[in-house]
Amino acid sequence: MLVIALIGVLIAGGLIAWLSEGWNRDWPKWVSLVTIFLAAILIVPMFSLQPLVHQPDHSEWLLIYDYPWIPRFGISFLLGLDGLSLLMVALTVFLGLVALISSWDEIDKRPGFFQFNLLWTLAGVVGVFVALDLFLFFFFWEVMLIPMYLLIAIWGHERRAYASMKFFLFTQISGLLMLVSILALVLFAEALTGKLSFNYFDLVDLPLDESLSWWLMLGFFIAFVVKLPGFPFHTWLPDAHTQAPTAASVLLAGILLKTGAYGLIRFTLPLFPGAANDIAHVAMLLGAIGVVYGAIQAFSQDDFKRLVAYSSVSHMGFVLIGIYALQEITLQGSVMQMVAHGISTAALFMIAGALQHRLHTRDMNKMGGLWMDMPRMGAIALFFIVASLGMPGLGNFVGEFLVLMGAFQVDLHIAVFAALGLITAAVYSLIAMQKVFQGTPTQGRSLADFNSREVSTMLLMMIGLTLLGIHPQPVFDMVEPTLRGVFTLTSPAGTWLGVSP
Amino acid sequence: MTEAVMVPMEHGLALAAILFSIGLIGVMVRRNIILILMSIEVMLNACGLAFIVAGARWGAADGQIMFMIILTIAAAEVSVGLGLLLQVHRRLRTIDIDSASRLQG
Amino acid sequence: MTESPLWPLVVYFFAVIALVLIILGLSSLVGPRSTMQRATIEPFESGVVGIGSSQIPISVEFYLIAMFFVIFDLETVYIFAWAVAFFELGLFGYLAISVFILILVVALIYEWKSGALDWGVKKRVGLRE
Amino acid sequence: MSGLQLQALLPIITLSSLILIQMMFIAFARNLRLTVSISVIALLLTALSFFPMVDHLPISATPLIQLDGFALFYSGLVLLGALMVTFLSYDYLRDQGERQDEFFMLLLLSCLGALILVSSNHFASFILGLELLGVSLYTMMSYPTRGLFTLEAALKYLILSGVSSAFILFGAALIYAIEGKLGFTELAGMNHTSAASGQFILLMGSTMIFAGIMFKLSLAPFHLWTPDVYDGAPAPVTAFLATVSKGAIFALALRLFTTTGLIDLDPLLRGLSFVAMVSILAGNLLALLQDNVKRILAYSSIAHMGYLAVAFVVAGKAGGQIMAMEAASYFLFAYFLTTLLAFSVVTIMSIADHEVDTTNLGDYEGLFWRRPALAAVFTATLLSLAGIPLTAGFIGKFYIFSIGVAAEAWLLMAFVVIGSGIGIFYYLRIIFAMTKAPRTDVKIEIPTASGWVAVVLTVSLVLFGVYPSPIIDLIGELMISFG
Repeated sequence: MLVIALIGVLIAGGLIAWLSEGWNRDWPKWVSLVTIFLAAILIVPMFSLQPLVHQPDHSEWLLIYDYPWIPRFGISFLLGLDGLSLLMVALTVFLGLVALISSWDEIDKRPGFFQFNLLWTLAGVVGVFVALDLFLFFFFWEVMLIPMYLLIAIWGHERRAYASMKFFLFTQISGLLMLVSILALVLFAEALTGKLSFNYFDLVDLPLDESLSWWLMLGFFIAFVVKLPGFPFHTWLPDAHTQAPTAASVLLAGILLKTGAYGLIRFTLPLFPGAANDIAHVAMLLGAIGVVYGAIQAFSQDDFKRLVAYSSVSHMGFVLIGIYALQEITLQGSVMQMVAHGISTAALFMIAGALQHRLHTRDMNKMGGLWMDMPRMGAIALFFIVASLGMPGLGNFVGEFLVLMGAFQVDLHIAVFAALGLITAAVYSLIAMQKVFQGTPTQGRSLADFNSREVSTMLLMMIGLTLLGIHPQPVFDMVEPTLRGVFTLTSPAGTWLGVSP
Repeated sequence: MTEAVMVPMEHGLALAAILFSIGLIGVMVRRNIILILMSIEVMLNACGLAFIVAGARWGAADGQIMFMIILTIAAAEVSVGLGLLLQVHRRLRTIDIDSASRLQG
Repeated sequence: MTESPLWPLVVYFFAVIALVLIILGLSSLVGPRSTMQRATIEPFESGVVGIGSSQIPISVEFYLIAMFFVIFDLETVYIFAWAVAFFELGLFGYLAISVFILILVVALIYEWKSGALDWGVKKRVGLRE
Repeated sequence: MSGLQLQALLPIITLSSLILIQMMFIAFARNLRLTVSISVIALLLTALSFFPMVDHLPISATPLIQLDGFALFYSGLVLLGALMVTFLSYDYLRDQGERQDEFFMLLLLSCLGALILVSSNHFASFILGLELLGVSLYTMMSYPTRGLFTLEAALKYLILSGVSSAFILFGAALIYAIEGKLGFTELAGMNHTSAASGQFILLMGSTMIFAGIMFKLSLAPFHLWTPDVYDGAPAPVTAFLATVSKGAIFALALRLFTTTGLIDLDPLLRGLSFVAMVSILAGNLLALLQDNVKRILAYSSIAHMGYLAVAFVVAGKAGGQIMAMEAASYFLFAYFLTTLLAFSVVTIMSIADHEVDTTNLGDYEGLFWRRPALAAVFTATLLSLAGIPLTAGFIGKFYIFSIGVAAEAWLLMAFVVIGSGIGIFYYLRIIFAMTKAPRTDVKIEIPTASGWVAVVLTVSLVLFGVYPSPIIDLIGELMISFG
């Protein structure tokens, strides 16, 4: 019941927060704080769960719930938790906390409705990470969009209409493509097995006709790559991130992007292993282009948030490469990259939000010398910037390193090309640091430095990143069974070694 | 009666079709609402004629019954139409359909 | 009998449409474009200038009476049809027609009460000033 | 005439006798509350009068009426729609001056027409139901004294529906000329007549009927009247037109084309899929240009009829029939809930205004801050129209997708996807307008009846969006006893 309780807590908390606005405008944020803490408490016992060895057909899973939902279509309320999902869910709740803290004083209009949307986005994302029935997955996939759309559309910055519309259209239309492929897959599966079912376990690795499975795979692939965002489909991301309020940017960058990568690992590869191998090179190429393109774009930005947005296009490119290099270490690397990037980018967006909150601008040319005014923020910003440019000893480095290492064995050119991204990353990150915090401070400017609340959140994230950097093994062990399953499906010839740097 | 003196059904239907098209064209080109209502009447009666012709072919009463139904329908349509027309006339002092069309599509 | 050739129907149908279209098209093409002058819209009374409008406003009641006439003579149509087949239909037919008449009577009472029948005085439902 | 058949006619008898009673009450004791309560009682009694016959379906009472699960389901929808519209129009007309009672009588009359329509199995009852529905509908449109637009809408609709009825009648006459039958079931499997001439006339006849029905359903080449009529007619009447009238006609069309096997005429089927694509595209694209909520809803209804037509096409394909009917029924159910809800919001917004309904996008700006609950309801409606999860509209869209994919009608599916994509755009425009800063802070009064209608509809919208199984099972059971 843990997972269902988790989703339930988030949904209920959202409703309560909305209602509580009626009594007092300060209650909603406290309500959602309590909700997120409850969620965190619910997650703790999950880490102690043992695999369901007594269920041979899904032995690598920690939890499986299956309730009938729409029997007419063989749709069931099927939730499953394994290492990967658990990691992602934990990340989600943690970043939910970060988002809440980052928007603590920022939201003045309709705080209740804001918290409602925040918590429901979390609920939707958690649902995406644990849903194993394809219909249910699609359901959550769409559900998480609406509150996010509202967050951007109502509390966003000056061009929020355009940004939110673009975000919604991209994700919706790709989602509809995925729906069509889901249905086609299910119906062809029915033709094969004579059983109409949206159940993940009934659909994995079916002997489908080559071209057919190629097309179906494409539907999933596009939906997920749009979300990731992969190179040609990334255009929604800079606008959405830039216009969104801080909390929404944190959630977008931190976890919504990860749903795309998660979908690729959880669904696209296992459902269509053959087709996945066919598209692998294209995907890796897209990833590499994304890395370099994102880096170059970030390099040419004046808007701090926009810079961070493009940098995450670049970093998610590594994830795409890692997934489609289809090596054990690259898969591990991309998972690590997902987590690390989630934390570091969230932190950077939080800083960007703090800057905008204090300076009412995101233009880096109008900043400069802020270190003098806000030494704490400066130091923290430096930490996260070097983290995101892949400083050894921090999580991002481990991820990118593993991805590149594996990619070298698969396709040298692409790997080298992607490696260029690292250099550019260093350039733009340091330039940003220089523009914002170094330089001569403008006189007669008194800015509040990070207060203890923000500092403590930041410290949490810094510790997390450092741990991931120096001792990543627990994470590897956690997701190892899942990835092994994927690996054995996609490259039956290959042998699984496991990662121990 | 014998085949020889019977009008073949197609001719009757053709006549009905002609009437129908005349009515249709009337509806399309006329501007005066009363005339439009009359054209609709023509169309409906063309249907009635077609039914009677067909009924005559089958020697069944259905045709005539349908004709009576059509008469009723036409009466209802036209009386409601006249009622609306009176309203329009009261408000606009005209029964030209263009001047009665201010909604932009 | 159905086997009599089909083409007359087709030809008629399309001929009609074609004909009408041609007539309309030609008349709009070659028809005289009368330049608008003051006298253009006046009816030609062999030189005499017409006085007043040709449309004398007819009292609304006439329309109403016309509608009532249409409706009630349809009633007679049905009754007639029933009367012709009186013996075949028997009791059931009798009941049916009496229900039919009953409905119309109710309608008549309604019209009476709501003042559709009284002449001149405008306290009617359907027509508001 | 056996007792069972009489039982089958019971709903119609009940409703018509209650209409007469109501007429007498209006004539002698004119009182709006009384009239409305009689209407409500009439609708409820009619709904009750269906229950005795549930066990012995299908019943064919006289060649005209065929009562089966299909008819039962759509009668239920019709009654639901009529009930909701009754409440809405009560709030809408209450302070519109004297003598509004007849409106409710007309509403019952057109509801009667719809009931006849959904269970009709013969061209005679088809035409009668259609006209009863139509004539009272455009009288209803012109009834409230609100500006001129209502009158124009009524006139336009009268003329166009007159023409389309003429088309249907002529088509019926042609078919009768070839087949010598007017009952749908006797016509079954007719298009195997020997003579080529017969074939031709038959095709022409069915095409004319088809065209007439397209007119009434406002499918794409024949949709031009829709926005004007939707915009001009008073909001509750528009709701009635959009749901009850269209639903009943759709039900009849489905029965007609499937039982008579007209659907198997290949040209017709091709025309149908063409119509579906054009309506989806045209409806969605034209809606983008509008700044008027009612018009946006009108165009979106055109698009939705296009989605329904997809179900039609699939029904024509071999094997898909029952599934397609199920899909169409659920989709229509969701469409009923959503459209009624949308127009109840419009009604609530418009009550204060006496000249024309408040339908400009500008009037809805800042609704989120002025009336959060109302705005939330409207958002749910729009999301349901856009087919987003948590709403019944999503399940309906899902049904359409699944039958389309099952029939491997990829081209149609492409159109549906594109259409839905475009659709999201203008639905979100409205939502976004509601999130803007309010222009005025005039308090919007929410009258009781309409408020409750909105609450009930919203709850069911979400409930059947999250847990649709009950309705799906119900439809499944009812569709078994089709024909």
